[in-house]
Amino acid sequence: MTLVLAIVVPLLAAFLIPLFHLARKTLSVSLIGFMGLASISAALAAAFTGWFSPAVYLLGGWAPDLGIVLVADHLSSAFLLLASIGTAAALACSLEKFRGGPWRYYTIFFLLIASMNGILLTGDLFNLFVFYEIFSVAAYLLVAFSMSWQALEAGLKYLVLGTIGALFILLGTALTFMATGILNMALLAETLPSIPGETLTAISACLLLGLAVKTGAFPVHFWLPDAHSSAQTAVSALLSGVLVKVSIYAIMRVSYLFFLGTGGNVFLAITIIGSISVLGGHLMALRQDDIKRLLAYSTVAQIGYILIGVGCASAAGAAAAVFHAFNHMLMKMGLFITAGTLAEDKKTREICGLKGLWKSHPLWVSSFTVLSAAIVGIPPMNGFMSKWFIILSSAGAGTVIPALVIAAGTVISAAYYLRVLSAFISPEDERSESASAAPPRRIRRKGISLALVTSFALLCLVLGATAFSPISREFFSSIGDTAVDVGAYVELVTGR
Amino acid sequence: MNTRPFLFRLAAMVLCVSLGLLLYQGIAAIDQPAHVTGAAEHYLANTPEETGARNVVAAILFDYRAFDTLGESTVIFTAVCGISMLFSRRKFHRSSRGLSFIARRGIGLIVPFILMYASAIVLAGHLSPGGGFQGGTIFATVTVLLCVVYGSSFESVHFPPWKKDLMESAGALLFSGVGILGLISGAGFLSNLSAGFPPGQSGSIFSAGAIPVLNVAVALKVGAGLSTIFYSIIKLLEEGGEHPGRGH
Amino acid sequence: MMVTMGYTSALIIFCIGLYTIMTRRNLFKTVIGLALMEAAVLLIIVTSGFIPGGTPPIAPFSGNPVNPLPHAFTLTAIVIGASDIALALAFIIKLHRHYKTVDLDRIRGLRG
Amino acid sequence: MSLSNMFTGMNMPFGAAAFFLFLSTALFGEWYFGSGRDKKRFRILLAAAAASSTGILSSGNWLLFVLFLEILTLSLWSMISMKDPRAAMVYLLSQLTAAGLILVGAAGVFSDTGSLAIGPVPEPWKVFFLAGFGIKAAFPLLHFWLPEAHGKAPSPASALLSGFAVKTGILGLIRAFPEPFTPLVLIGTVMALFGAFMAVFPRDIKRVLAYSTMSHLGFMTTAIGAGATSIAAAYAFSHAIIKGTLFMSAGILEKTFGTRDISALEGIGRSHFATVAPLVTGAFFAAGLPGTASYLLKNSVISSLGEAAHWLQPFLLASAGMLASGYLLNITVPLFFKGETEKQAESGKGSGFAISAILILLLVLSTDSFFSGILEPIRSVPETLSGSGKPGSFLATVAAGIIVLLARRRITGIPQQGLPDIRIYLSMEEGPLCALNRASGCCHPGRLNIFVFVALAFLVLLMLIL
Repeated sequence: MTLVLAIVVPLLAAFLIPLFHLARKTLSVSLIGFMGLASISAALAAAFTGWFSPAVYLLGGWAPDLGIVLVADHLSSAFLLLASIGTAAALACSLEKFRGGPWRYYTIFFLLIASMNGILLTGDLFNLFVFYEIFSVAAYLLVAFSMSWQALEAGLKYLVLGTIGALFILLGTALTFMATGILNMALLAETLPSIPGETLTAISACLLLGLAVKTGAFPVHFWLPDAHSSAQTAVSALLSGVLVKVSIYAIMRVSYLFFLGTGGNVFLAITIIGSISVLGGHLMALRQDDIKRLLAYSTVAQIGYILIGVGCASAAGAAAAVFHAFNHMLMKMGLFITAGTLAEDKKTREICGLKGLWKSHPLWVSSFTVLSAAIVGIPPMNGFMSKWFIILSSAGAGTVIPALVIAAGTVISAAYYLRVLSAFISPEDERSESASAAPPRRIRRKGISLALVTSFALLCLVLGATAFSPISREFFSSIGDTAVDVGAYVELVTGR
Repeated sequence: MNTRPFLFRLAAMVLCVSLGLLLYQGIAAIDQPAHVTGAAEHYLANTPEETGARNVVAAILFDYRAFDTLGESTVIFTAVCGISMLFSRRKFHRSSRGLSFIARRGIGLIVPFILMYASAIVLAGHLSPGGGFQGGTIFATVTVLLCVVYGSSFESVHFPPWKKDLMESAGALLFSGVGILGLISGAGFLSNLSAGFPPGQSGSIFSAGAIPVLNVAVALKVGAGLSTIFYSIIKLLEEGGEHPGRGH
Repeated sequence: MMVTMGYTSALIIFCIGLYTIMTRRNLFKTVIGLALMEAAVLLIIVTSGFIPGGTPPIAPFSGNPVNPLPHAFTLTAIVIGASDIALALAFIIKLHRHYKTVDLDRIRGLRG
Repeated sequence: MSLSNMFTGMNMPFGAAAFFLFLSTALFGEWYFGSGRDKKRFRILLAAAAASSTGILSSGNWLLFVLFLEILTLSLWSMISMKDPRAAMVYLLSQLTAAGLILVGAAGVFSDTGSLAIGPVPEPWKVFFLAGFGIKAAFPLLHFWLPEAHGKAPSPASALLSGFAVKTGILGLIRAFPEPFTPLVLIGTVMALFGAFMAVFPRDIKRVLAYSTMSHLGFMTTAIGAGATSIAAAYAFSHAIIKGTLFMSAGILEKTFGTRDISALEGIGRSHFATVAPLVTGAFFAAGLPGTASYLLKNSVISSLGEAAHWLQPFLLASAGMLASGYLLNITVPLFFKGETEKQAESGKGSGFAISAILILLLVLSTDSFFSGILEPIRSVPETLSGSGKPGSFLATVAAGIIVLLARRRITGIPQQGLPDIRIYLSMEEGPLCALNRASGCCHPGRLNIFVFVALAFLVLLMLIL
């Protein structure tokens, strides 16, 4: 029951917002805030339900082979938690910036929340595709929301590539259905190993390409830097922090359920994609002058880290990947919010223009420093810990090349984050100083964003410090164990 | 030069052909069954008893897999919301003049029949081919026709955007409302007969529990949504001076 | 035989759609390519429900009804595809206001 | 997560070196950093570095070891960037690479043995440790960061870098390769000679000292390769003291006269003897005067190669020793030449007798008798320090040094920086890195057609892989 509410509550909120708008012409912040709170708590309730007693919800009361099921095990619960934290932060930032103004923005936002929860909970392949479409359409629109030409161009490119990706997912789903006649993922996990090899190749390639496009992994990443850098601050943070993770959940779920038992090179392919993403993302980030674009390419690279963890096809790898996904959510959301705010205050996104910020925004810059240290992987931070776990599991999986790639990526990322930080700290140019000596324009108070960013930075420190504590280890290793335990998933869904 | 260089086209061609061949290999390896298997067999055998509907496709869409349909109509909802967001910042300046008197009268005669046809398709969705999507689309064509024949100002006066928004949201809420009724009754979200909706007399309009209601909800949503999409895009073109696509 | 032809033609349409997207510079043709690909995938899904000598899956059945499940999927996917394409067209119209063109080679402000 | 007691076994000389170094640099830093802000910053960073050094020495597993290494790296990086951000960047990136390689190796060890405890490394993972600690200990070709960082850092930071930071590489090598390991002997001998050779040319005192550090590291590496790990550890202690003193002495000169260029400093030794005294004394210790620990240790390294060694390796080491006296004379003797102009102290603040005295006193730790005295009881040394070098060999070394000095002064036209190093291949303005950077610029052309093309090509590839 709580599972379906996690999807229905935000959906209802999205359907009600136009009616409220028609009735009142304005939306109050408290109304949106209340709806957001309701949606987030519904998602959290589902997450806790799934965490403490893995649950299955039969929609319409139909058995798993007839209808659609929602499943919450440890993996989905963990990602639900991640998504809830991320969306709550993004919603708070949007409320602070836009107030109750753009009702369509909030409608789409709530639709996005509903679809994310849907992707995380569904146990049906076609249903996954449907939710993926809501998710993608909402994401295209949020990217384009600012209506600048950059945003529109990014939105269009995202749309075309995303639709092609979706078509490949649909093709993979169709092939799966043709070969087996079922769409329930648990039942498919049992049936897929027995279908012909050529078909399995086609299915895995189509699904993998489609999901890789949606995730933004390197060879098909083109939309990601455009979209993440052109969107509004809160949307960028949401895109990089949460949406990417939801896609990664889909990759994990599909690959572990379908292809752990079938053999083949799916996980090798995932590892290769991950390694290319790490190198390509970092190298591209190195040559960016636009700070948001730099962060976007850094996201490509971080996706690569997570995919390397997924590609290990082991419980340890999955646990490391989830840990890194959590860390990256915290770090990248904080970085994007900080970069967006600083760029707005300076009215430029060029790194060389963002000088002298240490004096005017000390708290922002110090949070940025902590977060970027974490994302580079400086030892006591969480980024180091999760990278270490990924390296460990990748070495355990028998190939050392991804681990070396991660090590190289750390060095490159240190180089470009240092460039940004040194720009922040270096004193302002004479000329621009005289320009900004003009009466400071009305600086909006950004209390909520600042609080969010600093708390994310603190969380990074805490997660890093407690990475070896029994609670954290148990949390993540139990996620890893459930992720690769196909038998338990099948048993949970079918009741056998 | 509308295309890319020759070598690029050649490479693209080679890639397309090789992809096609690889996919064909995958498809050819599947042996097409001579009769229906799996879940479909169950649907075919048990639809009338379990859902009360005669049209098995409608039963799947609105009962067995109604959640997909909710998602799908949400996709339209999202797209409509987005398109009207993209075009929200401009207002009507002028209206197209519409067509001649004969055309106006003629359409005036035809429209009621079209509406009747659409309603029949929607309401009998659980009995015969058709349903909310198909009917809703026909409803949307009516507004398009009216816009073409009477000019867009007629449309904007009689079906202003807020009415369409209202209809769309109402359809969506109706759909989720049915689902929540099922939830309250304890049978589960979007459950039909087991939630206490009356099965009715098989073959009559009032049968199959909540399926006709869901059909109506979807028709509202689709009709209003498609009409809004058309309307939003038309608005922009009317400003004049802009004809995308003419350049090539 | 029928079925093989259905699949083959669907795959050919799919590849034509991809080829169109890859080689045409006009954005509208890109959208046409998307629509072609989508139609091809739907064709594959519908074909997979084919039963030799099948009848419509509407009770009471007169003979050997075809698989209704692909029909339901197709209906769902059609609507989703239509929304995608409508959205793409809307984006193109908006983008045309800025670039005054629909030529892909000129719509590349974001790169590097 | 085990912490071992730091003052046991092989960590002892390193701990002692760290103790004396941090003490002396703290004192020296108080004098060196005049202004308030820099001084405060230096104090904090020094504290962080000291804490992390304690961590490095007491960590019982590779992960903790690397973790503390990186904290040390970070604090030294901020010290260097107080003066030269670019050199600091090179330093940081190279050290991060090293740490990454060690981590990869450690992960491999863990997957093989199920334990991260510091100890001998199994076969397939040796190469990662070799490369990682190789960067830390500046193996030839991996040394590109060392002259930059040592030469451009503030002097206290240079002292720490040369005295302790590079020694962590030696410590790691000792831990990872406690058994005789032939490749290390080869690397070490080449490195000793290469460093000494490169040190002959620069006119910048700190750059000379940096290459000299590399040469000495070569001696230690040779000792490790030959299996004489305790000699390497003892050498590390002695070298830490000497090189720390030398760098701080160079700092005194720089602070007092505003330059480190030896040709600009000609003749100042006559007027400011107290200021140059630590440098000269240190140079004597480093050159290996009989009665100093260096003398003892260099001979021990050569004899530890054993009877079976090829004649080439001792020969390389001996010539490195000869070049060493050459470059040391090269930076000390000109101080007493007759300069054309009497250079005045710029800052007006002489080193002060106290600082010089402290530095010279520090060197006492590195005298033969004292050194053996403090190290003997805690060494668990199977090898004995062989003090049996012939006095004649020392005279030969000095003679060779004078020849080198004279030859060096004949060669003109060498840039102030010395010979070009491999760093030119790593600059972003030219060379392969630049080409790579330019190539990656084409990776995102902004054309939708190409995006789809790449995606499709990728899909076909995927289907072929799967």
